[in-house]
Amino acid sequence: MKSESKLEQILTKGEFAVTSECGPPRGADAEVIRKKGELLKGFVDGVNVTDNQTSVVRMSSISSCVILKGLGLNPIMQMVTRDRNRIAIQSDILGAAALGINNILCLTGDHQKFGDHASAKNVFDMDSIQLVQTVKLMRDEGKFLGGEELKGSPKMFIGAAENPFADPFEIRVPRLAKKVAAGVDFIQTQCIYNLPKFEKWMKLVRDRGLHERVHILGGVTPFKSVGMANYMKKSVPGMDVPDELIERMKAAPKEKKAEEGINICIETIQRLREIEGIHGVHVMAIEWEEMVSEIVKRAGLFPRPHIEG
Amino acid sequence: MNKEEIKNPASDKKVGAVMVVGGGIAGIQASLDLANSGYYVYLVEKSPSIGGVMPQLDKTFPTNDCSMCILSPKLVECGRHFNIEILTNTQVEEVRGEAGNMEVSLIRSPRFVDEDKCVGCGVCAEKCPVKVKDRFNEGLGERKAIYIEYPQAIPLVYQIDRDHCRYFIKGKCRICEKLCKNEAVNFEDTEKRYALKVGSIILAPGFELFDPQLKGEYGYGVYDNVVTSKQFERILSASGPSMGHLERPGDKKEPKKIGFIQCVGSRDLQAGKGYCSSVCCMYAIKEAVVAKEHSGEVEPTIFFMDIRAHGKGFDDYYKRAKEEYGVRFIRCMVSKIVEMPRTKNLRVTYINEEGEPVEEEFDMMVLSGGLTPSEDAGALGKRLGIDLNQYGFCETSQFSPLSTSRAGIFVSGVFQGPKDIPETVAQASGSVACASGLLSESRGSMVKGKEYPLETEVKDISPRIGVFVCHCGINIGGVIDVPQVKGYAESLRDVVYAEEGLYVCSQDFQELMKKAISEHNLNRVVVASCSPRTHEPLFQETLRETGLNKYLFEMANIRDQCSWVHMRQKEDATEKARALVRMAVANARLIQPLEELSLEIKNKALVIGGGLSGMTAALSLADQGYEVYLVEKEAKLGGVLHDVYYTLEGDDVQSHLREIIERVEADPSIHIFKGTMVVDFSGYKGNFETGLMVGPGMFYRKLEHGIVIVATGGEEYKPVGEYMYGEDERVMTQLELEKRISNDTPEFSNVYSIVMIQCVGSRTEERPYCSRVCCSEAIKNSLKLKELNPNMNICILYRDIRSYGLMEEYYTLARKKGVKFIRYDLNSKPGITVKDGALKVDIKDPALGEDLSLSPDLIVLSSAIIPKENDELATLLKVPRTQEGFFLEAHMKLRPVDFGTDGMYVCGLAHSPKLISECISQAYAASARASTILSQERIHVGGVVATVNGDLCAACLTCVRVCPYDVPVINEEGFAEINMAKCQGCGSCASECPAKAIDLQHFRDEQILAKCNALLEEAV
Amino acid sequence: MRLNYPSNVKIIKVPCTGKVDVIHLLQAFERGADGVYIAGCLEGDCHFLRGNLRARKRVEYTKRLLDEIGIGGERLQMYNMSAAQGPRFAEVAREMTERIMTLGPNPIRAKKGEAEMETG
Amino acid sequence: MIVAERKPLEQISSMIESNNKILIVGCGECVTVCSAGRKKEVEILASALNMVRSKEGKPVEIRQETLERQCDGEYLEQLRGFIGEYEVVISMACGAGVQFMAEKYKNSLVLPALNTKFIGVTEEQGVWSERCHACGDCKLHLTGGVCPIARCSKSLLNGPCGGSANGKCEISPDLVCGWQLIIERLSDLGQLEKYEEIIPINNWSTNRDGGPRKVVREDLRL
Repeated sequence: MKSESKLEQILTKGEFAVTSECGPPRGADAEVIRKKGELLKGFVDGVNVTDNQTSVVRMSSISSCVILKGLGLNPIMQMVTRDRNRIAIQSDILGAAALGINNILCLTGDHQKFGDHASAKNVFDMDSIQLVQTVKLMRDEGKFLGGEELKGSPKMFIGAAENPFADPFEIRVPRLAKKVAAGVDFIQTQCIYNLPKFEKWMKLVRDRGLHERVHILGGVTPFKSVGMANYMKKSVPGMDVPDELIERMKAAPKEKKAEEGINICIETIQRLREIEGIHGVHVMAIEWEEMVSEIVKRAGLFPRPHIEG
Repeated sequence: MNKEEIKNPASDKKVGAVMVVGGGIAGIQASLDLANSGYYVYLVEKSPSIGGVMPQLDKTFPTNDCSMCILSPKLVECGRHFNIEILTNTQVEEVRGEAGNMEVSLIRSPRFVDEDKCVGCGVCAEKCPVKVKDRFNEGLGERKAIYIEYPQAIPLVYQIDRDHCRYFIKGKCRICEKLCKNEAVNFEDTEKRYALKVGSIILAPGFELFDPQLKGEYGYGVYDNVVTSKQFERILSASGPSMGHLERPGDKKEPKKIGFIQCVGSRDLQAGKGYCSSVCCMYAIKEAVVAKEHSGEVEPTIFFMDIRAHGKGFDDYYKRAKEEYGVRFIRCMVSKIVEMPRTKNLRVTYINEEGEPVEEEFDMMVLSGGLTPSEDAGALGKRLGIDLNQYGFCETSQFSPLSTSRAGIFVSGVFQGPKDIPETVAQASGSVACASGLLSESRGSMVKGKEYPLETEVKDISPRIGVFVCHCGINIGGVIDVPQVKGYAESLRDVVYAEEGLYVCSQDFQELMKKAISEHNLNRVVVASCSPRTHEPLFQETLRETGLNKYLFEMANIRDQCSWVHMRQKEDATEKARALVRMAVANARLIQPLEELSLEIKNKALVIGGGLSGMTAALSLADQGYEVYLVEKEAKLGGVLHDVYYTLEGDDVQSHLREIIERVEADPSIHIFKGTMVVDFSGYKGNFETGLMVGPGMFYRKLEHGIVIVATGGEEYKPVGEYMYGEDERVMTQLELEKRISNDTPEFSNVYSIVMIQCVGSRTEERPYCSRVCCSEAIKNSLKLKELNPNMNICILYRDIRSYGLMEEYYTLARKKGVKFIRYDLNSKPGITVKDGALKVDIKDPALGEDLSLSPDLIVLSSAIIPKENDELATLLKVPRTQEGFFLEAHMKLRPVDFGTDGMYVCGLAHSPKLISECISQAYAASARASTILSQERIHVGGVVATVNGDLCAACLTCVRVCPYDVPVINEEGFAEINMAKCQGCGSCASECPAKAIDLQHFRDEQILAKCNALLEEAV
Repeated sequence: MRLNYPSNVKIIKVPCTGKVDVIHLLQAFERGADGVYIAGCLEGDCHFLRGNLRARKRVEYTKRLLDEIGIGGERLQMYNMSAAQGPRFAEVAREMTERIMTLGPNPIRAKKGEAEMETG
Repeated sequence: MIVAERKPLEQISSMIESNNKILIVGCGECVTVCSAGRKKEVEILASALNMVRSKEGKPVEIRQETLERQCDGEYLEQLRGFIGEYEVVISMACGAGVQFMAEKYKNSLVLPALNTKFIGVTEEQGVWSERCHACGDCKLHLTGGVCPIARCSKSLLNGPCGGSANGKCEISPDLVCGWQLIIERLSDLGQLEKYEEIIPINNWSTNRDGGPRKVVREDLRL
């Protein structure tokens, strides 16, 4: 084992993993994060905790992770390179590890232009791939970027995100290869709606044998409404929503729209399970955490395997 | 000039003068081209002023340019040209002699106003008590009995209408005579007869609109609100009787529903007009669009048979009219119009496309009258002994479209056949090349030059300004206190002399001015009078005669911009006149003499493209006495014409082609480069340099030449993938069919049925233009096949049959011989299948609404004409192309064969699809236009051009990017350089230069600001 | 056509409106002009191809600058008309004059007038 | 070139609110090319300030000068004779010129009239765009000649990020994704394999992060 992560153990055992996501509150109230944590507890193997997502200031990812850890969940700390230089990043990694956080998801982060502090200075001292390298360097070689040895290396399970649907398509697999080369342990993908396109990507991934060097968790997000489906299609960059899904949402009776969204999500999970190289799902029920348990149950992924430790 | 005097040059030599008969756009263009290439011109016009029909038009299609605006500069240039003598109110009576040496008898009817004395001030007309219906406004407006036809008329001389003048009718009045301070009115004027010697004659007598009263069913002349298209032009025109307000003549109400009836006096055998007038579809569409622009409320409807939008950019215009302007098009014949007695609206009865009779009410109806040769022109033709066709158009042949049956007499414009303005202009220039080819030995023998004294050096001498203020009879003096303005002028700094005059432009005042200039050592002259547009050249001439640089002159327009427009505010007007004079003086102080550089010209021509157009241009240039380099990409001359065997009219094309090639190859002045590519290009008019890779050895050769003609041609589009072309050998193009007909006639004895499909690759999304010749091509081949086998079943599937002009007769003939014409829509194209080895064509007939199925033996595709590969050449030459890849001329209407860059011309299929005769006309036109440069020994460049102060220049490239003509370059020393020969003087670079390193001469910043300051001197 | 228009309009001739520079317009206002307008050919009809389009852009820029200065961009206008549109010319002259009448005098001139009265 | 644009007039006029004698100095170098600071712009600014002040009834005296360059002392010397007569100097140069003038004339108040924007190119007449960040360690040989630092909104050395869509950057649909350009270039050059090389974490010390920078060519010094 590279880390002390429960997620790593599940994946290593060959179990189909389930992760979910949890956004920290815009305030100092720990209760909010606790409530979200309770909804997920027992249904997932790891919970991503976002890091000032969309550049809107929120409670720090580290402290939210610690709160969830306290509830017995297995938090995955997201870290973006937008707000910290290499000094702060390494320092926070050490701190997080010391607090028992053993998963990290390395991200670049949205540009601050979208957030509530558009006039801020960004940092981007490094990018997500270099962040993967940095964590790996600290964990496996026990060194800082500056070359000095560190004492007590952070045993982090290193993750990164990947969007198989973004442009240009020809670099989607090479980009994954770069992340693998950088030392990533697991990948969570962007929401998958266009399964044929995703399967095409996975085939290319398998052709290069990358699926054997990294655990890929397919991302899913249930539609709450037709409006949300349309929004995802038109307004979210890099999202590929086929028209037939929108039609399906439209066709559902008014009171059953949400249910249809869940149905689509579950069907997607079933299809993903059959794809060679997919080792789990990442269920992003945005501000709809209460549905995660139902999705997991109906997808036949409950109960979650028990891991000692 | 004494017109009675007969010019009598040495009689053994050809006469270096040409007579142009007809002062419309064709006559004007021909005169200018002739005079600018070394011939003296007599421009004979039967009416009181030149201009023809164009001044009456509002806008022109397809660019919607204002007709008067584009014509006016040509009118003015004609009017002031040294070597054009305009003979108005004059008709040709008889021509004696041979080509090269002709004597023309003329009759001039009296004007009753002395052309040399009248200054066009208009006081006479202002006070004339008689109002007359105005011909210029097509009877919709009024003028006086003493009048000019329109404000921009050339010559700007009034004329008394003898039939309406009170004096002539009642024996007293003569108010005009009393008012004319210049004593120009002459009631004793009489008809005069005299003769002139010329080498050649160009006929351009123009046309008349078909008289719609001959079509009684439309009620023209009976119902107030049925007007002719020309009347409608006047109604739309800002200078028209309603000042551009759209109103119907009956009750001045703004019409909402306006109907246009096409083919009134065209395509009408009953009316004796078996031809198509070629322009009515487009002018009706234009009028509909312009009406719509006047008022969004207008709902125009055009009743038509076929929309003939066969010119460059026309189909696009038609499409926009339909789609953007919502013009309604109904394919039908209108059977009658009835006026509603109360509303004066018009009830129109027609049979709609479904075959049902419909009645619809309109506020106004416009009759799109056809073009017919004028009666006068017919009579003229007879007097001159030239052949006319049955309609009275001048007879010409396909391969010499500009020659009449009498040697030395050439023809252009509608008199040769119905056509639009650009074709007319091209023919006018073309006929000049013909005349010039005949007379080249006498070029320059009769033109007038002028010697001027050496220019006085004024550069470092402080300004001594003379101001001359004009009363213009009472035009200015009646409103403005001229003596006071003169006194004020005297008080201004640097003004050393001021004088006033009744007519400052009069000949005696010019003498007075010259005297004042020399006596007072004036080195800047300000004239406060009328418009520089008409009068600046006159005063500049006076300055030159005294040895002053012509730029040391400034005008204050205190008439058009002051007394005329502030007539009722006399004090204000005087105050403004003072300000205008103050501004002019402020500018005069800063004016600098401008040098014009004289550059030698390379009197050789480069023609790119050795097809019919290129060869014709080369031959014409050689005939005119110039050496020609003819460059052809292929190994043989002839281009696409090798694939054409006969014309609609029956000419043997291949024998003509062989003859032309032989002539070109035998001509010692033509240097032919076959298998040759143009690889580099530089220079400017008069001095170009072109690099060639000459085949077959591909060695490099550099040519120096003064002009370039681009005639790179076009070809038939091979519609691979459409209608099974390339998949089944029974599907072929028209040219392929023509080849088979010509090479293997027996083959067609077994062919019983042929379907032809029009608009293959034309008028589509990809190629939105009409290829112009395919309709006549299909008709031509149908008739040929019918000759071979009268029982052959031929069916032509078409969208609009565009057998424009005289070709309409062959369309009629084809139908008579049983060729079937079936229409289809773009959205239900014919479908082709092969069933059991047999071809099958399925089509929906929109007229009958039925599905038809045809089983022809052959399918012939009337495929588009596309330009030959030319993008590299376009880039090298820096000349623009249309979206479709045809070369784009400088101006669609009046400069059809010129590129925007001086000294570069285009002709033939490279310009747009066209017929053989049209290619030939254009080729001649390009040759004539080229001759206006090649005939000069030197060109003068400079004057109002931009100049760069290299010390200030930052080489920032702003000017390079801003210049619309790509003139500025950064030179080796690292600053911008503007070639005087290329600069057009717009000043865009000067106003954009961040370093203020560029000045536009004569409009330098300093000058504009000085004027501005002088204007506002009393403000702050 | 001799159509009457207000005499306060005075014309400075340029070969093409493309020659009109921002500084020409600014200095006119600096010297006290109450309004300035540019009469160019109809769009698409520029004899020099694009001069009137450039002029329009410069006028727009200068209008913004005049707003910034506090003189008011509405005192500056670009009009397009053809040589055959005499009535339009007169109409524009009237329209512009009326506009300026409503706006009142150029504030610079007004201020200077005041100052002169005070000192004089 | 260095691309700059004029500050809003109000900002400039408020800087000189209490001054009556003003010298405006244009610069003939980069800011000429981006139409921000040579003679034409000096004239426009002078005229505009004149009007602003006349309108307020506080006329101002303005002298206009334009130097070849304001980033060279010798050219700045040309102001020596008269600069002292003016209460303030408005420099229409980039930030370097403004500062250098202030350095040379310790007793003059030198004010900036321009906002210095970036090092860029002229895309077309009237349009300038950024190309270089002056990071001090050029990487263009790795990225097909397109700079990831200047052209990627996040200066990612191993982009693109997940935010780009249809080849456009997440921050604006009008902005081309820098990494899209890099990939296209590499692909056109047949070097797409270069994309898979991870560019290591950057040494930013050559950038401004290393403190104010200086280039010294000893061979050229005396």
